[in-house]
This record gives sequence, structure tokens and C-alpha cells, in this order.
Amino acid sequence: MNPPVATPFFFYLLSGIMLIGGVLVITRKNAVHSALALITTLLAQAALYLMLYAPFVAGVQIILYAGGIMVLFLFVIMLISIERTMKERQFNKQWLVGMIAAASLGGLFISVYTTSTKGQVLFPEGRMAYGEAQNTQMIAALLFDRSTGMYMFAFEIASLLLLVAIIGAVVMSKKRI
Amino acid sequence: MTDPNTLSPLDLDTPDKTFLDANELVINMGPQHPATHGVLRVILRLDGEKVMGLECVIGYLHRGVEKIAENRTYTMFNPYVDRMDYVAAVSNGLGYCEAVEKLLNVEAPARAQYIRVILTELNRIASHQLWLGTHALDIGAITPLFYTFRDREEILKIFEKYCGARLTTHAFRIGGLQYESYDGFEKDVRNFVNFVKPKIDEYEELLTTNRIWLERTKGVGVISGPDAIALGVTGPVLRASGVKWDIRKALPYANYKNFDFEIPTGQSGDTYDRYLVRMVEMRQSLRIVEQAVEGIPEGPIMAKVPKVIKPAVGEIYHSIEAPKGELGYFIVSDGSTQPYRIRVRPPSFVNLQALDVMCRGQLVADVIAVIGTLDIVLGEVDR
Amino acid sequence: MIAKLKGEYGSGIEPLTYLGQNYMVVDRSLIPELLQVLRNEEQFDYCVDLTAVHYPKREKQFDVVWVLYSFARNERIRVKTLIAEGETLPSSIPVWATANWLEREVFDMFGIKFDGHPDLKRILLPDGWKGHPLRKDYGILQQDNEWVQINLGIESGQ
Amino acid sequence: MHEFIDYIQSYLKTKDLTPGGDGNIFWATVYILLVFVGLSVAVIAMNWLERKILAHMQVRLGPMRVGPHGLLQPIADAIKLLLKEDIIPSEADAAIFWVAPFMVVLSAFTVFVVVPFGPAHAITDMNIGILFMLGVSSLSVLGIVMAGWASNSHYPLIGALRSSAQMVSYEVAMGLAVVSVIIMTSLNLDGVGSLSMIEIVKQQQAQGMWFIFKFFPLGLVGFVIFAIAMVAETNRAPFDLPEAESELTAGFHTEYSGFRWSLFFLAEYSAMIAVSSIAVTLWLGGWLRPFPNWLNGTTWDLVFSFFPGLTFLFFAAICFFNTVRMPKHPLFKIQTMGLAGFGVVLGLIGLAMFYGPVRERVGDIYWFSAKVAAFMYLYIWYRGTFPRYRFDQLMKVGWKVLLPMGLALLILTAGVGMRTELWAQVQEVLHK
Repeated sequence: MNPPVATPFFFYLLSGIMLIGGVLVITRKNAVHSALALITTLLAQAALYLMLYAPFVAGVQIILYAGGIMVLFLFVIMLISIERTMKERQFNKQWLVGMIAAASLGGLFISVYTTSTKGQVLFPEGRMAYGEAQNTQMIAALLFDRSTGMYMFAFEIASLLLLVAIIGAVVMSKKRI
Repeated sequence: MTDPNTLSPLDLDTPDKTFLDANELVINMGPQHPATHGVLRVILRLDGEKVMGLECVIGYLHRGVEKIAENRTYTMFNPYVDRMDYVAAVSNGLGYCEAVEKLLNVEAPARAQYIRVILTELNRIASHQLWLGTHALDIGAITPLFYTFRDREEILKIFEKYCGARLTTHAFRIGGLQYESYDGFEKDVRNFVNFVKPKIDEYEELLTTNRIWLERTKGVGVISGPDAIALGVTGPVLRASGVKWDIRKALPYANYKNFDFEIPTGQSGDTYDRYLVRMVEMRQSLRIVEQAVEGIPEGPIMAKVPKVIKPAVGEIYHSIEAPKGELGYFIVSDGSTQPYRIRVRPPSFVNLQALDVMCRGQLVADVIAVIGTLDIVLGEVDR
Repeated sequence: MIAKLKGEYGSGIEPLTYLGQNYMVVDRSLIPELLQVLRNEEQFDYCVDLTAVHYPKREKQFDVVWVLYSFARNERIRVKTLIAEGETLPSSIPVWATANWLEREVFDMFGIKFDGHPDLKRILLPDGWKGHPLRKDYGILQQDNEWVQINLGIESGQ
Repeated sequence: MHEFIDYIQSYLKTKDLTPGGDGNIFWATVYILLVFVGLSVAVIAMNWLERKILAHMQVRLGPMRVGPHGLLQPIADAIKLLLKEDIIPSEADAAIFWVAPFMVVLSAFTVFVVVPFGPAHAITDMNIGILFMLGVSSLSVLGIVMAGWASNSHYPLIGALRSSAQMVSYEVAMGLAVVSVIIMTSLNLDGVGSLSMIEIVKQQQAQGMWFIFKFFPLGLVGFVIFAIAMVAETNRAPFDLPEAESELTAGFHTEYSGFRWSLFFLAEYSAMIAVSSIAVTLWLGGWLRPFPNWLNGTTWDLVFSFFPGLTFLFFAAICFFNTVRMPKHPLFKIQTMGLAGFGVVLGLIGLAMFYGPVRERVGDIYWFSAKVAAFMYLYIWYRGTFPRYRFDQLMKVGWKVLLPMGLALLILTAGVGMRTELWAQVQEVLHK
């Protein structure tokens, strides 16, 4: 397999897009613009997954988040009167608390990074355990295989949780069943 | 709402109590909208996609035909009637000529009557074909439009050969006909009948058992027989609701009593039944044309009518079964050469009134299907 | 039937025939009751048409004409009443639902008001129009110039 | 220069590695260009064909004036659209209005990265090929929603809402049908399936049948579900509610004009080709010629490799036939010559396809395109025949018919798959 091209460049590019998108999500007054910025962020994230040799996760990210959930989001947002939301004050009174929380989270990340890597290079030359060509199959094996699968139970619990959520949503939205 | 006695005006036209409900959405459709068949404006009150009620705004094509009539002589007004229901101009002319003849107490000669019946029935087929094409187009089937227009063309060719005009024909005169039938008229008509019979099967093949067509038309725009009578709905719409009534049979005019034909009726009064009724009507019209073309007698084509038409003082109401329903003329004469008042009872106008009842509780897309199935011509609604 | 009605209402009803078509001229005061009777007892369940005629020279300027039809009897009849300018008629919507638009049209064209009509406004002409065009004193070239200028932005519609 | 030619020749000799899989950026770029150009040509041809075929279904002639039999009509239309004023409504959200068509076109074209025209004729062979296709094509909804919202007008907004609701709900049924095929791919000795488009076709060859016939009628049912859902996905008749002209004028692109409108047009047709190629790959054996296992051997290979050339010669023959039928009038001189010229071009292409090396390499592409073309005809046929569904009926078909069918199909396919002999063998291998 040929070595990847300009990995650091794309990493910084995608991260930059993600950060800008994230900032735009919370600063835009127009809800539709926010949603579109969020979609950009999610797509950049999918690309980052690809860089991590996790194409399956990237594909699922695109289908579920960008193609599915965000469309439903937009669906709702589009029907909101923009004129009214544009006039609303955007930053509420907890902005100070929010900033502090964000700053402390950032500090935590930095401290974890500096203590755990101890001056190692940011991009080690090692390859991922599951190569690109077999990524999907490996994920499947990890989830379902009798000998290697270790997340079967967690997976089933998660699906049960989702089922409960679906039923709950139906019960709440329907006036009478 | 099956008992007409309970059909109070409150059910028909007063705004609902929920008019100011926040869930209601008012949408304006038309007057320039491809599915309103002209310049009809419909104001829809919606709850989501469901129609809570609607109001028609008409008059965009109002030309004051009735006022014009009062300022023209009887003869001069004849071409104007063609401009009302321009899709079935021949029927309009027949109604008008017969009404004036009745007022003059003359009768058109037998030969003229036969030719009149042939042309009128051909026109009924043409009108139904145009209706079918546009109605199917509204529901999304584009192909029937081209099929029906191809076959309607043959009818228009016969009209053109007969009187030189295709659409607003002015085919008849008070007292009979102006033109003798051209050479080969009978042959043309016979050829047309043989030509169009398989074509009607072709339309039916495309639509009658088409699943999507059934889903779009069955149970859509239902109107019960008593409701239809109370609302004065006539023509195929009334017959599809199960009322077997056709002026050609009930109060025969021209020489319809000489012909053998059936009146098709439906049961459920929905859009699909109206479609079927009109399809059968086309075949029945062909039957009449076939009989009429075999029986054209020789003889004069014009009754003895004075050059200047001056009916005695009096008034008359005469109506015929136009393709859309009962087309009536109420003529008041003051003894002069000009009619004192002509009132046209337009079938489209009265039928359109039923739109509100037919659309309540349906979806927006059904409104388009129902407007199509009512077969309105705005030229006749607005006059 | 005519005889029965005549017996009931006396001089208020004058049955006539012209060229084989029956009609009756009815006193205005009898109209509401008579229409009900025709609809409910004589089975005239279909109101074909409702219209008016203007005679400016008469004292009672307007003829208002109902054309009725009975499916059961297969018979058509006209009911006619004479009213003066400014007089109103009771709305016949409770009797025949179809009268709704027909009454609106008569109002639009002649300015005859119908009491109890739920939504009596112009139907063919625009709402703000002045004048009732089918009256005989309304010329064929006449129009509401003011309306045309304001709403269409042109000098004249002619 | 000589090295360059050697480079090209060395690539031409490989027969089972896609340029992307090879990591060969030069060839990948060439392929991207080829696919882009080919797709544009296909859309133009499709435009002409749709108008012509629809016209003949409706007893009319269709375009006849621009070029012989209207052959140049799409080009004339393209020029017209490019020269038209590009209107952005003053109340519109200009930026999003501007971006939306590109979003749609981008997603419609990106999909073709993984479409396998042959074992080596794909830009790349992704491990998640089918997932990628579904994912990227679902992004076009975003573009449509953006277009509808940014127009700031009622009809486009309602069109966009309908469109997004429709596409999201039909994607579910579509996905289930696709998963049933992926289960079928795992019926090999390794017991491992694949999402790769190329691998799916190879599995069909290995298992000796197109997946449409696998576990009859399960494969067929899956195919039918997909075939219905893909029409809804591409907003075509009878599911063309977002563009229902009798109700919504033109749906989400009502406010668009000129170049931007033509982008939507381009995207619609390339999306049709994209979903058709998914269907072809998954159920109809992709690039495989008919009966590759039954009628095998060099003789049959030779016979089937003549098909591309013969098809082009057939088209050329049609051109020449119509050249003869052209009216003999000076006015038609240029048209007659043009048609003859077109026939000559087609004939030359056909002859070139008999040349050995070309013949060997175009066979895959030919069979793939022929299958896709059949789907394109189906699209046109639908449009000529069916009325339009109502919105609630459309949703009913999606959620109450196709979705339960898809779920049942998935469970049945898995169940039947576990009962096959092969599965028993796989189990044996695994337990050793």
C-alpha cells in the first residue's frame, strides 16, 4: 500500500474546518446557517475518521448524521420563523460559566496530552490494527464473533435503549394509540 | 350530510369556529396556477395538509355576456354564446337556438335536427376528451393528454370542414342550419366513430385499472346524491352520485327521443365514478351519432323564420344537457328585435359551488383532482 | 297542484302559462312560505336557477325568478315575484343550498339584497366596484372608472 | 515521452486492479475525467432520449428541428441555459442559494468514485463501497433542502419539505434491501461478506448467479423493493411530488434559472444513473456478461466481445436508414449530411471496438452500461404511464409496505442463508 499523502496537512485542514464550523454553529443567528455549519463539521469529522483508517465509521457518520439526522433537523428548523429568532438575544446569562467550562475542558485535554505522550511525536508512524481493506469485517468480528467479539452485550443493550427511545417517541407524539 | 334537510348553509359557507386557530394555514391557489384550468382562485384553509374549507374567487374572466345580449339582436348574439363554454361551443349554440326557436314557436326541420344532434354529440365527446386529458395531467399522468388531443383533432376537423371553425363554431342558426352538410359528411362521421371506439378503450387501458389512478381517485371528492341535488349539481357529476337524470331523457329536446341510448350512473359519487360515467357517456354519444348518421332524412335545413327576428312579448326557459350539465337559457322578450334579458344558467358555475363540500376533509392534492373532475370551464363560470 | 296552491293562498298567486311553460307570479309576502311548500310538499327539490329582470319604468322595478324542477314529477316551474328598488327578499339558502352563489350573482348584477344570506358579497365583479351592471340604467360602455384607475393603474378599461 | 507510453501500456495490461487501489494518482485522475465526461455525455444523451422516447409513447415526434431528428437539441438547450440570466431572488439567502446546486451536483457525481464499470474500471475500490454510495447520495437531500429554504418562497419550501421527507423515508427501505444483498455476499468459504462494489459483483460470479435470482424469490423481492425506492429517491414519476407541476409549479427549483437550474437537471439525471448502477451492481451482475459461467470458454468470450461493436454498428445502420428516408429537399441537405456524418462516427466507433485490445477492455463497460440503460428506459416508461401518487399514499407505500417487506426480507435472507450447505461447510471450517 502506498503511503498516505500529506497527512499532517489534511489533518490540520480538517481540524480547522471542524473548529470553524463548530464556532459558527453557536454564533450564527440564523438557525439554518447553524445547522449547515454543523453539517460541515460532521462531514469534516467523517473525513478525519477516514484518515484514521476507519472508513466504516466514516460512512456511517455520513449516512446517519449528515444524511439522516441533520436533514430531520433542517426539516424542523426551516419551518421556524427566522425573523423572530433573528431578533432574539443570543448569549444568555450563563456565558461566563460556559466559557469557564470550555476552558477547563481544554485545559484537561492539554494536560492529558502532555502527560501521556511525554514529548512523543504527534503522528507516530505505526499503522492501525485493522487495515483499511478489512475494516468493516474487523468491526463486525469485534462486535459479533463468538471468539473475538467482546462488545456483543453492549451492542445489544444499546439497540434495546434505542428501541425504548423509539417507542417513547411514538407514545409521546401520538395523542391516542 | 346525506339528508338534504340538514344541509344548512352553516355547513356550506360560514367560516368554521376554528378559523383563528393557530394550527390553520390559509393558502391561496391561483388565479394563475396550472391546475385551476384557467383563472380560478381558490383560498384554502388548511390544517396541515387537510382542507378545512375553501372559498372560490371567480370573475377574472367576466365579460358581461348577459349585458351584451341586451344590446344585440337575437341573431347577432348567437356567436357570443360559443365563447362561454368554448370547449363545447356547439352545445351552447344548440341551447340558444332552440330557446329562441321556442320563443318564436317554430321548429327546426328534421334534417337540421339530425345534423344538430350529430354535431352536438361529437362536441360532447370532444369536451369529455379534453376533460380526460387535463384531468389525468393534473393527477400526473401525462400521456392521456396527448392521446385525447390526437383524437379530438379528428372531431375538430369535421367541424372545420362543416362550418370553417374549429373551436367557436357558430354552427347553428335560429331556425335550423346555415350550411348544408358537405359532401362526405356522413362518411367522415362514420369513419370517426369507427376510429375513436378503440381509442376510448386505449384511454381506459391506461387509467381504469391503473393502481395509482385508483388510489388517487377512489373515495376522493365524494358527494352524495341528495347533497348533489341540494347544491344544484348537474351533468356527469350528478349522475356519478347515483341520480339517473339526463335532460336528453327527462325532458327531451331536439330529436333525442328518436335515439336509443343509456344513461350511465355511478354509486359512490367519487372522482373515479365520475371518470367512469364520462367514459361511458362518450361511448353512448357514439351510439347516438351512429344512429343519427344512419337516419339523416332529406329535406330543408331551415325553417320559415322571418329575416328580422321579433318574438312576441313573453319569456321562456329552455335547457339542454351540455357536456358539463344543465345549460339553460332564460329569455325575456319585449317584442323588439333585441332580447330584453337573457340569463344563462351555466352548469360550471353551479357545479363549482359544490367544490367546498367535496373538498372538506380531503388533502390539498385532492383539491386539484376535484377541480379537474368537476370539469369546469372558466369562460362559462364567469361569462 | 296549482289549483291547490291557489286555493290555499288565494289572490297572492297568479298561475300563468306561456308556450307550454308554467309559471306563477307570487306576491312578495308569500315567497318564503311558498318556496318552503314547493320544496317540501310539492317535491321541487332542485333549484335550477335564480335570476332577476329589471324594468326601470315600472313601480316595482324587479322581477325575481326562481326556476324549479322536481325529479319526482319531472316537471319544471317558474316562480316570479315583483319587488321595488330597495326591497329585500328572504334568502332561500335554507331551502336550496345552491341558491348561495345564485343570490350573490343577483346581488352583484342587480343590487337586490337577500336577508339571511351568510356571505352576501359580489361574486363576479371585484368587491369595491360601484354600480350593478345588469340594471337597464347601466350603459353597456359604462364602468367604474375610479376602480379601474386605482386597481389596474390605467386610465380606462376601454 | 517513451517512458510515459510504457507507463500507459503497463497499466493497460493490468486487468484486476483499480487505479485507486493501485495508489496510482495519474490513472485515478484520468479515470475521474473520463467518468465526468462520460457522465455528462450520458446525461445529454439521456435528455434527448427521454424527450424522444416519451414523445413516441405519446404519439408525437419530439424535437425534430435542431439537427437531424433533434440530435443537437440538448446542446442547443445547454447553450440557452448557459446564456440565460442567473437570477437570485432579492429576498433569497444568497449564499445558500448559490451553494445548494453545487451541493446537489457534487453528491451526485462523487458517488461515481466507486461505481465499478469493470473489474479494473473503477476510480477506486473502497472497502465500504456501497455504504459510501448510499451515504454520499443521501447528501443530495441537503442540497435540495438548502435550495428550497434559501429561495424564500412557498412552493420551493413545500417542495423541499416533501422531497426530504420522501428521500429520508425511502432510504430506510432501500438500505434494508441492500443489506439483504450484503448477507448474500457472505455465502462463500470464508464466511465473510463485503461492502465493496467490485467484491459484490465478483461474488455473484463465484456463486454462479445474479443476486436477483438468489434464493428465488428473495433476491427478486429485494430487487423490486430497491427498484421502487430508487425511483422515489430520485424524485421521478410516479413519485415526483417534489416537482409536481400541477401542484407546486416546479418544486424546490422553482426560483432557479439558467446555469444553476441546469445543475439541478444534471444532478437529477446523474443521480438516476447512480442509483441504477447500484441496482445493476447489486442484483444484475454488474459488468458480467450474460451467462459467464455457463457459456464459458474462448469461443463464447469471442462471441460476446463482438456485442459492443455490433451495437454501435446497429445504431449506425439506423442512422443510415434514416438518412435515406430524409426528405429530398435542398432545405434538408445539411440535416441529411449531419445524420450521415453521425452514422459514420458511430460506425467507426463500432469498427474500432472489433480491434482486439479495445474489444477486450470495453466488454465490461458495455455490459454495465447496457444494464444501466435498461433502467433509464424504465424510468422514462414510468413517466409515460403512471399518474402521480398523493403524498400520504407515498408515505404509506414507503413505511407500511416497503419497510415491513424489507425487514421480512432481511430476516428471511439471513435465515435461508444459514440453511444452505455452504453455511454448513463454513461452520465446519470455523470449528476446526
